[in-house]
Amino acid sequence: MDELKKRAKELLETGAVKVVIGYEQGTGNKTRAAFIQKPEEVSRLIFDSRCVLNLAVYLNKPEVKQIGKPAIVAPIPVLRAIIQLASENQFTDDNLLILGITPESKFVEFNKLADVETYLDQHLIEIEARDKEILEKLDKMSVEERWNFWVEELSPCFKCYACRAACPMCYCHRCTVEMNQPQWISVPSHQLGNIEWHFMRAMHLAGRCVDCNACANACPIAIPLNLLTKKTLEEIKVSFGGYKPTLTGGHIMSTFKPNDKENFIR
Amino acid sequence: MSEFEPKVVAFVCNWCTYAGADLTGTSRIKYATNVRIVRFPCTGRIDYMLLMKSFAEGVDGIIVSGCHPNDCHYTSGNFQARRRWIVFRNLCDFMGIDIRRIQFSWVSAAEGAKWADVVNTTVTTIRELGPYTDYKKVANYFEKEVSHG
Amino acid sequence: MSTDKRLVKKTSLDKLFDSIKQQGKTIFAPKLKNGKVNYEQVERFSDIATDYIQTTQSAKVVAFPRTEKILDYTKSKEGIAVVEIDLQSISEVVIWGVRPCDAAGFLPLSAIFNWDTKDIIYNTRLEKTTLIGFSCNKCDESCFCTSVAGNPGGTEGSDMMLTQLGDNGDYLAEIITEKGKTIVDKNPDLFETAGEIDKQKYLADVPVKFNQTEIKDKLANFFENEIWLQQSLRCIGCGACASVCPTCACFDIQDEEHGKRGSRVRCWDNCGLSIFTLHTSGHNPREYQSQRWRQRILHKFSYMPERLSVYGCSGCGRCSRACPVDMNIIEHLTAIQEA
Amino acid sequence: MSENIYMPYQMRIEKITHEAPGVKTFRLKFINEEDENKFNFRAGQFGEYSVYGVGESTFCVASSPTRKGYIECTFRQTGKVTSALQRCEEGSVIGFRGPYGNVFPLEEWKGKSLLFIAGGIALPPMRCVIWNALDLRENFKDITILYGARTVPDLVYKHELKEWAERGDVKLVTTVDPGGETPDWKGEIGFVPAVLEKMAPKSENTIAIVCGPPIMIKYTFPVLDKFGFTDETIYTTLENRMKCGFGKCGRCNVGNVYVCKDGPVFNLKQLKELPAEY
Repeated sequence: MDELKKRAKELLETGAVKVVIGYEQGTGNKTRAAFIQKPEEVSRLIFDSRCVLNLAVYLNKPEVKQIGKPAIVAPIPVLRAIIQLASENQFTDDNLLILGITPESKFVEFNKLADVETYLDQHLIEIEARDKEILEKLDKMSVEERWNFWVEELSPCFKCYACRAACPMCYCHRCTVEMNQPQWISVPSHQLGNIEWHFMRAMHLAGRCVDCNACANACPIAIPLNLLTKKTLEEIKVSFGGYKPTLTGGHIMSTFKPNDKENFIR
Repeated sequence: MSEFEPKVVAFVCNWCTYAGADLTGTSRIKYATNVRIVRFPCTGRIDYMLLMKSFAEGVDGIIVSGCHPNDCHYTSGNFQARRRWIVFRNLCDFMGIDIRRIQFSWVSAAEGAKWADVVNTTVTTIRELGPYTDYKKVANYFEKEVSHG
Repeated sequence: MSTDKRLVKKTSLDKLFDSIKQQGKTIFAPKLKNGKVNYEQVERFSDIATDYIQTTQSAKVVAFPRTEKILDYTKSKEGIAVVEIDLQSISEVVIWGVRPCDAAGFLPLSAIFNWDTKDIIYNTRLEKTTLIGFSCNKCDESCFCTSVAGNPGGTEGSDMMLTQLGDNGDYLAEIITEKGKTIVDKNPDLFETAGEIDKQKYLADVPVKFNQTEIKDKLANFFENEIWLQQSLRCIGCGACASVCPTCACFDIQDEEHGKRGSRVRCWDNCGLSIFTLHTSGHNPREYQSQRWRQRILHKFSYMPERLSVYGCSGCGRCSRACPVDMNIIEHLTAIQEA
Repeated sequence: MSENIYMPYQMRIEKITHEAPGVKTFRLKFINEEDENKFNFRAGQFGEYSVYGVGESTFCVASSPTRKGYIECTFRQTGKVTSALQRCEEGSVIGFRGPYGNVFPLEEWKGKSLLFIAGGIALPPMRCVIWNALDLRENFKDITILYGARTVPDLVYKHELKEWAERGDVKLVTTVDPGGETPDWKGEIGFVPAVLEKMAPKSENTIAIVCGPPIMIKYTFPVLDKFGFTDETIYTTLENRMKCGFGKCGRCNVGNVYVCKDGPVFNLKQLKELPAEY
């Protein structure tokens, strides 16, 4: 951590960046995002297992952009999000500095986005065993049981859109739910609209989701909605060889192979 | 009670399946009348939300059909669509949406007989499955008093 | 009426629950699900959660549901038949286990729905609701009812308030309203006479964190201040805080159509979402999150006390707990007071 | 009327007038006679117009309260509801709730001259006041109307503009943005503030009522100021996103003011006291 703080301080002192986006101690036992703009404030930076918020979500926030060039403290999920966002032309090497953090909590600085991409080759997305178990359990259910499971889980959703707001990939200025001609997703929260919203969210994230769990962590009523994106990740692995954020490879869902395999089209 | 007549909607591409369905008609091949055809420029244009909305509006089954691989009028629309369908279908199944009610097919402009067969088998399947009550129950939220959570 | 005080044996609590249930009332009570406690329709006394500080969502749903019908319509060749919602059909509800802050939240809510025109839908729902409060014998770092004129044993808003007299102790029942009295009248054996009891010593100690009057005075001239941007930099602009808030009343009106029939519904909305104030022209008076955050604070702590003579906050701390990015309201209000 | 404040009156579209591209005027009649008898409004107020199955939309009543038996509204197709309204035909039934909001203080303006300055689709809220004043013509001194639009086809109420131009007791100046004129255009060419400056309006005993797009308003106020109009004599009507119309839904809240309750009519003095969030 000292290395990270030292580097952050340097960057701010030399004016190489205007803000360091990192984690700090929050209230109670919480951690939260810190926007360090003065070198003397780098001591606020922390990193530990509680720091699960995906900071990449702030890179597209207008107020943060207005501060100037940022450096971002980036554990693996943040690194993945950065590469995915960069591949979607959200930023380039010139307007972002990356202060990486390894799974062993070691500081590693990246000079180029391409280096991050190479680094991530050693850290491919793996669905955690605990989640795999839940997915398997759901797979074993009958269609009706699964339907009832999701109706029950999604019905309480009151559409605060915290899942969307916490997701670094949900950066659209106007989300489909806010489009009303036609109104694809009902504005009020009710069973049908909730199912449609979460279904659509998962579809829009298919092939882009970096499995950071920010959505599920953000949900105030603890809906396990990350299971949906995890399922798409699994399917992408089975059908298209798996997802990994890449700067050049094209997106899973906007590319194709003429010999993509399926067994359901007549 | 009167016998259940499935309501089926077909989303088809303009260049192959729609022409194929036309051929079915001009060839005087008889097929189930339960299907309502909606024509699209290309299968790539068939948004999965249209399928979701169809169930919400009360259909019991859906057919999605377009040009065979390599035959797309726009070169690759059907390839793009196929990728989406693979993920869509899997996610549907995971969420408990009955994928036996969604039939995907490739029907070319020359396959009038195949179109009739696709429709007939789909309608038969849906007839066996019965009305899609699980989805309708959720979609008919407005019948209930909407409140308390 | 002066508050009638009774004693309910700990062992009689389930009988009281069953008796209310048998009267055909729907009971909402705190229930544990997915690791979170929320008000849910409860059938059995044993399903009620006991070990929790506060439910995730507030009790406002009974009077101001997240989605509720205003009218129904049917289209036909003859035209459109419009039927307004039948207020008679609203069922009688008891909320069991309301915290004092939650009950107090109905005051600002009622003020909003009645300050000018009277919202009969809200009023009817509230009339048909009986609030059985439970005072707090513990609190957490997000609680601040004492800073907004409340207290962990506050009876305002509740129809009956139960205070447990020590761990495993019996309950002091304060009968506050006619609705509360009805419950006693229906179950006379369960409510014993109580001697002089000082409930104060059984209540949680909630420290005062700030002075709301001082904050209100300060906010009168605080619109242009850099603190809004500073505080809201980490706000991601979701509506979690407003959705769980017992006093947030902003809503949307939408039509939901299904074939030839449909309903016009009123549903929750959130001032934190950018689309809230977006004009069709594309102009947005509150374009930035800092402006929306400012609106949230000003509305609750400046505009409402000025216009409705009631603060828009009951100190439950739900917003701080629900916030995915730790926008802690105590921290921010204290900072404003000190600014 | 029902106690349910969200219940709309059922209105039949009696007449549809095409005003400009995407702009229509509806003349609405109450289906229920009882509603009509109870209904009352004053110049400046607005309502919620609804298409069943689509939703509600907020705009002003464009007809004058002096014309009884119907109300009129003019709207431009922009969003979901206005698009649905555009598709309505004569005879269709729509919903209307209202009237809401405050009014132009025409009583206070007795004996004064009125200067109306409007841009584009903002003439409708003013048309209500204009007709109201014209129907009570003896109450006011000079009445001047300056109306500008981007192009000639964009001018709304073309028939009424003609009528006003022909009336001896109204001075009408119309203008279109440079490039928006047609070969036979006889009015002014130029932006509203510039034309206003050329007109050199007298501020003595005169009320200016300004309504238009934000950019027009922004440049019009200084011109009025230059000619001696005080903040108390300049009126405008605000538009904010609204849903309920009675100060509950929270959308139109600007400072401690609810535009739907305390507005939409404000004079410049009141406007300057508001934070710039409209």
